[in-house]
Amino acid sequence: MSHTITLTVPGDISYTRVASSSASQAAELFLLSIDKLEKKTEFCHAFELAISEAFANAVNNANDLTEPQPITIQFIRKGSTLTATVSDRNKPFSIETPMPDISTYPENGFGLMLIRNVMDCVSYSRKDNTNTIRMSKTAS
Amino acid sequence: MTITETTHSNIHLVALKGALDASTAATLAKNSVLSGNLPTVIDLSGVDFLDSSGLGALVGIARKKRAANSDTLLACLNTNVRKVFEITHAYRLFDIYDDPYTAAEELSKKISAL
Amino acid sequence: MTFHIDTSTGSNIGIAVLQGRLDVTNSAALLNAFPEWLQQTTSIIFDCSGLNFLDSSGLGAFVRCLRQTLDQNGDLRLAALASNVAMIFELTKAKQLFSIYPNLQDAIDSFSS
Amino acid sequence: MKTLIVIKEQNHAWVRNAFPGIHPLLLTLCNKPYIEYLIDFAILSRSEEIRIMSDGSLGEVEAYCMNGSRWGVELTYSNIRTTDDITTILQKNSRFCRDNRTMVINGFVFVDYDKESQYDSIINTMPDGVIASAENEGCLILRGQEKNPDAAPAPSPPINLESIDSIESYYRISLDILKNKSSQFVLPGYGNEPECFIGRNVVISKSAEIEKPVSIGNNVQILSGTHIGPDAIVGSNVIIDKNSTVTESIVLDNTYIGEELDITGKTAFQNMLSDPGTQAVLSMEDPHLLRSTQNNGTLSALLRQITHAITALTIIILLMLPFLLIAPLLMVQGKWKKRLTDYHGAGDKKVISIATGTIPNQGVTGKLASIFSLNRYPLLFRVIKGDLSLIGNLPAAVSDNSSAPDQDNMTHYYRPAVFSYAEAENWPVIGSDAAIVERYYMVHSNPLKDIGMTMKALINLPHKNTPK
Repeated sequence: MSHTITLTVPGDISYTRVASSSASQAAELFLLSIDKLEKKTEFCHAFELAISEAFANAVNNANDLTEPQPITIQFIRKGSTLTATVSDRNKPFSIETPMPDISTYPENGFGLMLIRNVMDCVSYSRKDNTNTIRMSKTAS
Repeated sequence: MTITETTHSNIHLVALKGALDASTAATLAKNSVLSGNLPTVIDLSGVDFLDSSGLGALVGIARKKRAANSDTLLACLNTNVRKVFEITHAYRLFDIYDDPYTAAEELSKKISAL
Repeated sequence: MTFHIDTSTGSNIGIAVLQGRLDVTNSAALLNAFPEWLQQTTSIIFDCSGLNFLDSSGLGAFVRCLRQTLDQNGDLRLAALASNVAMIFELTKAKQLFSIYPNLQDAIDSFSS
Repeated sequence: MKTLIVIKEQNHAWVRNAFPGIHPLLLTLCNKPYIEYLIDFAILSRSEEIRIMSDGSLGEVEAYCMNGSRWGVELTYSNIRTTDDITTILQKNSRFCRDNRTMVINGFVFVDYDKESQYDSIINTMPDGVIASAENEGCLILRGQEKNPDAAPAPSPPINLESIDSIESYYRISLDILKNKSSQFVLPGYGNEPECFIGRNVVISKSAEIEKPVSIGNNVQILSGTHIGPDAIVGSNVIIDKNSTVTESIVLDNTYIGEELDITGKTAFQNMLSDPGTQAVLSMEDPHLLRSTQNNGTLSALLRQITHAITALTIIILLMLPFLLIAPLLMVQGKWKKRLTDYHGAGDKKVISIATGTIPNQGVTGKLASIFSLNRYPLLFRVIKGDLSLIGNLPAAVSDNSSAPDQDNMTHYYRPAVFSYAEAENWPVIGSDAAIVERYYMVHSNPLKDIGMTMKALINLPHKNTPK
């Protein structure tokens, strides 16, 4: 059975927590439904962190000229895999960012790297002027 | 995000509480102790969530204080917060204590020894 | 890869100096050159002091050269193997086929005793 | 009682060179990860909480040990700086150590304990300070209030420490555990006789000879005519091919040992063979040393290409009807997603572009497509053209550097194909497990066996695609 949750959140940075805590809760419900709660903390935190990063990334990519566009977040559960997508209508970006050199005290550039680290599978697509970052993780 | 300032052994001790992410990171910059040049212990025991924007804010504070020759010590990282430090290797930039008061005492000793 | 005849011990000993890598890309060159050397003498030494890599096709070439030499009632001996090249011989059963000497002089002397 | 395990990068830097990709704390001694020896010892000393500290990354250790519930202890992790001394480290953990006797295990050091002995008495009665130290680096330190300061120290067994500071000491300590100390530790594996530890899913050929003491990990294949032991440690996911010998040696995880090889007094890790005595290292570019000396390359390659082409043609004809019926439907429904990607080609063909298709395994058409592996159907024509083999490796994408076969290895065991041996054998397709099984078949396959393996792949693929 496949369940989908869709959230539309205003593209404003102050809503970050709405996105990330929903992700954590969606992940917890998902684990509960498949009865795999051993690594609950790690799994929920992975989604909380990944959505927090993806949401902030989407907002920061906003086109300065237009009104902030809403950001769509989806959670799709299939089997023992939970997939989250974050879509925005802002400027395109690349998910292949190099790891910043920590010894230079960098203040940003870690977001996509964190996503790739906590998720099993991350992909990016751009279609009809929409960026979609797709992240999935399988409960083991 | 709530920020509570105290002093211990003449060292500024700043306790943060809440989630430290893109929506709250900017509030750290507005805090005079954190953005100032004095050595500081940041108690993260109340921080249940940290993302790269939050980490960036902490790294920015440390960089600024380091430029002014003063230290930023961290205390009480929970598992989720430590994970972000682990992945980004940010642990290489900070001295991390499990008790904020010990951190303040050590920092105070270090300063008076100079 | 150079070849010369050493007569210091009174007999003709052919010395082939192998350099660098002997692998799938250049082992054929050794096999091509070898019959000509064998016509000059059947006592041959491969001086491996400059040989820093050997793969299975290189090893295969060594074995083919040895077989041709033995067919002519001669012997092919090896000298001065680098540690990793020596390990290949140790690892495979090839170590039982060859007489291996720590340096070139010992190998040359071995033919006169 | 609490235990602090402190290990700095500089203590185990050699592991990163000798066994790249293995976290030093998870390096196995006699098939048991190093950190587990320390955890066992801490528990034997009645520690309820253990904290692991390093100036380097601990992510993999944390993923492996988690919160310690497996051992019934509380495990936490923390980071220190490279310049921190023991006093600073204790201060950084002042809350953890407070009001408790704390034992510090400092350095990449092997603790030679005995599971039958009691260590809590020695740890509770000894005064503060260093109670044991290794010759080169590493020591055991006690801090905090002893429980019974007045009690006479119990006649406790001595604790010996040995630093693991080189491949030589690693080799020596590992074999010493196997040969002389296997009863002192809890070692993984089963065996109905002492000195013989064998893991799960181990296939030993009838004609293989095993001489104890040996320790063999999980998922190991030992083929005919091999001779394992005495004094052999074989890790997990290892294949020892025909007529090879492994004695007085350590074969680490995920290693393939080719045919007719004689491994004596060595450590073998993936394609690196080291001699702990002389420190010589041999990096094998082709792991099947003697075999290719008899191999008539070009002729068998041609024969293989012809067989593959004929088989591909047969499958094309057999699946033509389902393909013609289902494919148009899928395309109309937009379920057939195609993507053109550049892959590494075999031999002199450097790059080949392949359109890979994915079909969701949903609906009647999707399920049928998956049963017949229709997404691979268009690729079969590339076999006839000679771009791809029918069965071999999954093509490695050009952009994906991690799995790119390096130039030297290309000719030996990389054959981009429609189906992979790993798929046929139902092994996980990604990762080192697959690499081993593919390497194995690459050496052992012949055109006839390839047909059989292709059929196996066709049967096994739909099972894998079906969600459980």
